[in-house]
Amino acid sequence: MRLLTAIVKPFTLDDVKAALEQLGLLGMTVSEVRGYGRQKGHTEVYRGAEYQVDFVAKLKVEVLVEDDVAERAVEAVVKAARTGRIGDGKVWVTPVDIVVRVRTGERGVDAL
Amino acid sequence: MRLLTAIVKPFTLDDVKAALEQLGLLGMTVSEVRGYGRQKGHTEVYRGAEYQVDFVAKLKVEVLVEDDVAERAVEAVVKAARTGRIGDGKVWVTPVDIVVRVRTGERGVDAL
Amino acid sequence: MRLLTAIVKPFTLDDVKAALEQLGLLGMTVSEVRGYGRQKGHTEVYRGAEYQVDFVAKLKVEVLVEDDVAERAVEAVVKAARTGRIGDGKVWVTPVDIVVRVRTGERGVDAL
Amino acid sequence: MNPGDTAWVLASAALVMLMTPGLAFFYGGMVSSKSVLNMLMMNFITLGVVGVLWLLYGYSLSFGSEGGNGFVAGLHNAFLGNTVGTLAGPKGDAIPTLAFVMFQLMFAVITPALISGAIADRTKFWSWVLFVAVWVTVIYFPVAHWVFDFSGFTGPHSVGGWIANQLKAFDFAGGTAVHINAGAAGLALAIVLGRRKGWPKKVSRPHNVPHVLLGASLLWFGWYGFNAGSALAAGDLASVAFTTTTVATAAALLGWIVVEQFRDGKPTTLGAASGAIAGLVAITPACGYVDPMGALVIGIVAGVVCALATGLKFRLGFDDSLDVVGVHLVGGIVGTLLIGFFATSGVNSAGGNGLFHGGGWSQLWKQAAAAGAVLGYSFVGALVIGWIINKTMGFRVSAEAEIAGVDEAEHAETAYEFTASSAGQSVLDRATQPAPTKPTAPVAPAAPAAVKEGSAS
Amino acid sequence: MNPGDTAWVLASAALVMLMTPGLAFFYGGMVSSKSVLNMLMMNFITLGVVGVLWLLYGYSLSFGSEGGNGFVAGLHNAFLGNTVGTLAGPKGDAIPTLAFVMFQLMFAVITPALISGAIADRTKFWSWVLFVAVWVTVIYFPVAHWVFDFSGFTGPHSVGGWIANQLKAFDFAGGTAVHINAGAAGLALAIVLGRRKGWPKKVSRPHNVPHVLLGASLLWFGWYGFNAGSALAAGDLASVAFTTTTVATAAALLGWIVVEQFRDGKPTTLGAASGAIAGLVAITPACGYVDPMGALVIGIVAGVVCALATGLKFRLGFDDSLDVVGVHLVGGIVGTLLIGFFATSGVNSAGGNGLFHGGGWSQLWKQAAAAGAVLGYSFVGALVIGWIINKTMGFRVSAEAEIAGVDEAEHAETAYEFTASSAGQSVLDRATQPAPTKPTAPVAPAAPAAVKEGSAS
Amino acid sequence: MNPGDTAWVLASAALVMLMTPGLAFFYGGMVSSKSVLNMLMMNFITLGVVGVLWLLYGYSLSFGSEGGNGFVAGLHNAFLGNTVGTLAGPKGDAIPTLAFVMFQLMFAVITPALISGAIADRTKFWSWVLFVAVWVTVIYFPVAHWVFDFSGFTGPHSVGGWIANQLKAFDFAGGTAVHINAGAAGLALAIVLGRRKGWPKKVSRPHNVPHVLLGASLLWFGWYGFNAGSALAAGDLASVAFTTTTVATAAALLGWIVVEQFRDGKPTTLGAASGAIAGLVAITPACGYVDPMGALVIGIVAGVVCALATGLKFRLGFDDSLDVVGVHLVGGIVGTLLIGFFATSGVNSAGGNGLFHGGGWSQLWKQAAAAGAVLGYSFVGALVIGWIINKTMGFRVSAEAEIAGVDEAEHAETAYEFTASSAGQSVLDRATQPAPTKPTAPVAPAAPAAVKEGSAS
Ligand SMILES: Nc1ncnc2c1ncn2[C@@H]1O[C@H](COP(=O)(O)OP(=O)(O)O)[C@@H](O)[C@H]1O
Ligand SMILES: Nc1ncnc2c1ncn2[C@@H]1O[C@H](COP(=O)(O)OP(=O)(O)O)[C@@H](O)[C@H]1O
Ligand SMILES: Nc1ncnc2c1ncn2[C@@H]1O[C@H](COP(=O)(O)OP(=O)(O)O)[C@@H](O)[C@H]1O
Repeated sequence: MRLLTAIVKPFTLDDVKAALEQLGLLGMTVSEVRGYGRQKGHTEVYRGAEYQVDFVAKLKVEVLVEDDVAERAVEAVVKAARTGRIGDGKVWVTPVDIVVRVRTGERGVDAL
Repeated sequence: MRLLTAIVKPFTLDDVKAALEQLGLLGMTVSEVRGYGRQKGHTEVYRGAEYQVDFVAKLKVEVLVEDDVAERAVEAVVKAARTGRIGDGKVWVTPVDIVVRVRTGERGVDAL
Repeated sequence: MRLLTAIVKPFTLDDVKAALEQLGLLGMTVSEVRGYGRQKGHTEVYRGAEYQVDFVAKLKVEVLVEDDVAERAVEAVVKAARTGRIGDGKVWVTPVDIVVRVRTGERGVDAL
Repeated sequence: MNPGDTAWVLASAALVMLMTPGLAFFYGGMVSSKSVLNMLMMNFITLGVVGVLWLLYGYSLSFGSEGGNGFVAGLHNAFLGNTVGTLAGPKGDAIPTLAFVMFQLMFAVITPALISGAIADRTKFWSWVLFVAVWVTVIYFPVAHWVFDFSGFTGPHSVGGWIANQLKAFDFAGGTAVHINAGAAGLALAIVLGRRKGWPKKVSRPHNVPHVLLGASLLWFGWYGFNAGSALAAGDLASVAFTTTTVATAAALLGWIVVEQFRDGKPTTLGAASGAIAGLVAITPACGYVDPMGALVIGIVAGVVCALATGLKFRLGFDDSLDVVGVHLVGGIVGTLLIGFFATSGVNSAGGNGLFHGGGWSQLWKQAAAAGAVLGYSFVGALVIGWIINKTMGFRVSAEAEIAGVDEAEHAETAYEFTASSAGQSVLDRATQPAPTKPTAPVAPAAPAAVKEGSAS
Repeated sequence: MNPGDTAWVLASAALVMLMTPGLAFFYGGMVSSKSVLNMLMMNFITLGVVGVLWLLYGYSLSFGSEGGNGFVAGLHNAFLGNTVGTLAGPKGDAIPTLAFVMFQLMFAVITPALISGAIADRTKFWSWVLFVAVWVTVIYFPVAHWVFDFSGFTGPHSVGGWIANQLKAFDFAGGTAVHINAGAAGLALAIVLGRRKGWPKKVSRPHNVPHVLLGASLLWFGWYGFNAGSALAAGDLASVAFTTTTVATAAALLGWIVVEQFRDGKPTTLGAASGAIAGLVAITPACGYVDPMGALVIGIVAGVVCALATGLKFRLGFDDSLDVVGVHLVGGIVGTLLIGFFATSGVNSAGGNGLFHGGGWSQLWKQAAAAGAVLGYSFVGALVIGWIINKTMGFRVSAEAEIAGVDEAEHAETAYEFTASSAGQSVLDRATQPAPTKPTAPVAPAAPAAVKEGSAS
Repeated sequence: MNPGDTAWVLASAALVMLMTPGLAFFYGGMVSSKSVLNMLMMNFITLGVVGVLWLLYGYSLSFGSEGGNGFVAGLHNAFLGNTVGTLAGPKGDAIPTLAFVMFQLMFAVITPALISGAIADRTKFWSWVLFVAVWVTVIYFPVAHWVFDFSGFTGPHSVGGWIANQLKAFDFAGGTAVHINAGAAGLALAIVLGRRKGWPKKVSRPHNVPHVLLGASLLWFGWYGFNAGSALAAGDLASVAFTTTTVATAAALLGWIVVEQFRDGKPTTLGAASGAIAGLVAITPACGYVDPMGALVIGIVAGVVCALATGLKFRLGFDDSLDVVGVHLVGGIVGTLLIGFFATSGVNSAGGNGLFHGGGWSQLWKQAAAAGAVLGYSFVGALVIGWIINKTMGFRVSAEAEIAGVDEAEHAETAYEFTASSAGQSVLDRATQPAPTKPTAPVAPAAPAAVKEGSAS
């Protein structure tokens, strides 16, 4: 089992979700994160005092996938999340030992 | 060392925490996430226009555990978080190479 | 490739960021989490009724690093985030199989 | 007709109108963020429901321009008959009857709204609407007649209500008719609906304390219309009421947070806001009958007693979620009874002297009788009405709805969406709005079908 | 001079002033959290821009103390000449002219503010400022003259506007001059600026529904100044207007949520707030010409019709983001026309009788003529002004700014920062404030250069 | 007694009361979300503390019905003696003394509240309470006497304060007594408490800009009571003050954001709100002495100068957190001095002519003298009082409390809990409410012990 983690621009989520669904991946967990990287933040001004906001809002998408789907899932997410502009994000994959569906206690592939 | 990650229904956290404490696991990190899966979202209506909210609020619980406690921790969390209804969530375990307690620099088991 | 995850006190982020930059690590992803551990929470009182808030606000910092930088990155983060008081947090490292930069599709080291 | 008095009564009516939204925020800030809209709605809707009923028959039941039996005023003035172009009040200080009608309406609006705090986080909206309609009809309109309808005010031959004219208990602005009335009904409904899941151990803390303070501030502001406006003239008595209201509120605010400091170790914002409201409640019946020093004592007593009284529900085991009993019932009783001690005819020639001003015990017994009558009538009435609604259409949402949030379940809305604040569009909850329906169809709202199609794409 | 009337008009002017911030919150709560500040600013700025223009020439163009051609009042009173120390209004009810000037200013402020709801989430701030300045000059000031300037009111020899004095259509407080006027201009600008990205499928839902209700409540409160204040005296007529306003608003609130219950399955908070506003809009022209029962019908019709009318934009494909057309244009037309049916001279001797009170069809045609004239003039005018601004300086932000948020792009601000609430300082966005610039430099604001230095350290 | 005037003064008193909560939101929105409650409380508590002190001796020290030495009015009217049933003001425009007492109280409440902005994010609550009590006693009550107590107003034999009666400087509504007074004290406290940790590089940005605008709007609204109410009659002078207030505020709003546009590149919401307040501050002393065109200039100057003055603190190194100096001290001085140029007896026969209206330099020197006297007295007094409090009970929270948040440390509360909004109950912070204590115990609040038990289970 693998865990695919993607940091993407917030407004691409719909496309990412659709791309995963096309691979038959119908579950995911999303969280709000802030990213720092090549993409610049922005500046705010309050009563003449400038505030540099370094971080940019991103979404983190986590999807558990079977080992042999991982590579295709990565490709699908990368394609769906790409705008071609700086700050499009990263996708990475990590190994997973155990997966359980809480409701049933099913494990492994059946847990997805 | 292992990292146990659980996606659970928010109101089960107290029980999950208690279950882990019974195993002597006294630390954890929690974050707010939104999940997509079999469980349906809900619909909101504003001036007659419907908004489909696909994601459901969940909590993500992360617990570092010793290798040999992992299996028992998984069982404990699964039991504590189970309501038997769709959307109860997932638990997964991933390998961890290094663990450090920031305050002391202690590593491994001592860091927990 | 390795993923360094650090749970730190929120106000240390600037120092953690600076420490990572000194190692040439110019990207990271940050999220707001709440931690439970040795550090106590606090109590709130509303019309005489006490509310025990067990969790403490923390930040989670995630950084993808090359394998051979991991150890130095851990040291740097631990040093930067340390205040010496309970609740300074944890740092851990997990293995990563694949890393892709969404914008270009570059993989591995080039993706960082 | 006196334009200065009219200006003051119209301004006061507007001020009292603002109290209901103020109350909505006072209450709304205290509940959890998933039931705040339901709380706001339970308050705001009283403006709609009572506003219409008042026109139809509410004013008429409460205020009679002729005859009457002391219990209810009848239907002479239904549909606001005899109110357009007529005057009310004594010569020299007469005002257009409609100004009085509107001023009194706002009291009828806020009284049921006050009740809603007792049943936060768990109420079916339409059941509440029905309760409001029935309760004001059967309880509030008669009680307002008892307390507020002085014989001769709205017509030379009117008899007026028994508390104001026969018993001659003092209630300047509604300690009995508004606060004891609402507090007793709140207690009844808290019993009818039962405790929230997890109460008392696991309930949410207030989700927006600044909004609690905003609500309290709007209430305080509007309360000047409520109390000083009840003089129905811009003169000495209104100025006295304005002063006693201010002094008592200030004192109660301090009293409450001092209790907190000793009991809990810290003074809280919620406590300061609650203390102010407790003072406003307690001075309401007394504001035109006591002098400023009397108001100071009433305020201190109200602040301290109400702060302690919020603990009652834990002791007795009823989930009066936002302390309608602790603040409005207890505060109303404190103020109504203390008139018996502090009343002085020095501030109001139509008033009298309480125990501390040489007036003996008689006024105190009258005050207690009035308080008891309203309390009993309202409590029993609300219990019966609430019980029937609960048995028939149900008064409480399902357990699932209570966990998921009443807002979503009852109103198909959520209160806040902040996540998009500093980023691109939040697509977690990105709306899928209805596609324009086909132009050939007649004017119709976006059909759910169209929407679901849309969301599938 | 009548002090009671003056007190009421001054209080009313203050109440109407509060409506513009109220509107800002009503609108601001409905947009997304990344464009709420822009929405607040589009409203708040009208207080600044129109406040100054009114002094310079706005009042003078709208109200003439002598002469006039019925279309625009001229420049006799520029710089508020002839207003200090003079009186306006009929003997016995005369008030200082400046009280009238201020009361009317607040109408001129809120009317352009109303337009802003049609172009939420995408407007360049300075272009909006320019639009407001030109639109009030060319459209509002003349139209206010047509409708509000009764000959003889501000000076014995003044001619007044054609709708009020020649056509003799009834518009007590601005159904045409304010609501139809703003609604038509809103439609024009929605067309000029075009749809938001993703509309209608993917736009944000309201980010702060409690603030919508707060805004609606402040609007309702202030509207008593707007409507009852338009009597310009504290007496019978003001009391009538207060009453009809209350009744119609209550009825419309109920009407709207009943539609929702049947159409969507749930009554919503946004619907209740919207229904109240729809009722307030519709009763505005009628409030001093109809009786309470007439107001009830007008309210119900407005609530139902406006609730349905918000679906129009999806059908016709224009992105009137916050339903300025559905609520203000439609509601304004409803109220203006229904006067033709429900007007009764029983409440206002200067009024007349509509169809249902034996007055025949004539008043209805006059009402339609007034509504049509204002609608057409405003729509065409706004279209031309908006088009020119769009072609020259641009009226809409860039696509990037629209995604990232107008607040950041146009105002270098974000509305909320809650993340630090329960923890140590949030350093995600930790500010890097400017280092004190060198003491040798003359007084000057923190220079960006210094700041960037600071942030690099 | 004049009912119209009384109606206006009572309404004005209510309006000014609302300014303190308005200020609380104006300030509260600017601080971080972990110290907003402390800021709200520092403002709200002044209603309690000063409300009670005013009754006891505050009014008496400020306003004397007989005798006096020009510096302080004495204790003749302690406990509001001689105020019930008496009249104040000139014949024909007389009002109940208590109406005047209440109107003036609200000034005494908001003045110390204004100071709190200088010491945001770091103040011990009870130390602040003590400071307020001492500062109003020693500084505000005397200064109010100097400036506001006109001989003969509250009693035929009263002497009144030296600035109003001997120096004859003009201050219509409190440019010196309120704004310079509070601004100078704010500067003193900013020095006493010292800079916040990390200032100026690392401090939070405003956590809720909409609430800043809400506060500014309520302030603007209430300010009509403050300024136009200071005429103490509903007539010409009140109308002039209403007009000049509106014009100056509009102009200052524009002035501030134009400065921002040139200096920072964008006009901000915070700037618009701040500009409006700067205009309101500057016109306060002048509003009854200048004509509308004079007000326009005063507004523009105030907007521009105050916008620039907020940079001073970075230059001089004092952490006046929310710019009490930049807005209230500087704005108050601007307005007080510009009277010397723009005063015209054309709007107020009790006024005079400034330099630009042929009045010579004399008025300007008087204005400067009044400003200087109040500034110096308040600054030194606040410095001493603050220093003593700081040395004895401490005025500043611990460093840990400052990082963790003053709300938690001083009030055991947090302002917001939004996380449960769209989900089941948030259990991150799920409350563990006290178990009902044992029924055998006497009535008592939920004991901490019981709670901790509860939370352990
Ligand atoms: N080394 C890293 N570890 C973890 N997250 C990273 C790392 N570098 C970048 N990110 C995440 O990826 C996002 C995009 O990175 P950025 O460098 O801005 O653009 P790009 O990936 O297009 O070159 C960042 O906002 C951050 O969330
Ligand atoms: N493939 C997946 N990867 C990551 N998280 C998942 C995945 N599938 C489901 N989840 C998470 O688990 C939660 C519950 O899943 P769901 O399918 O709704 O119910 P159940 O697990 O009971 O079958 C989801 O809300 C989501 O947060
Ligand atoms: N076993 C664990 N698994 C995951 N996170 C942990 C664990 N133990 C502690 N943490 C995280 O580390 C933070 C600090 O831990 P704590 O025990 O309070 O202090 P310290 O690390 O200084 O001993 C916690 O708030 C929590 O977020």
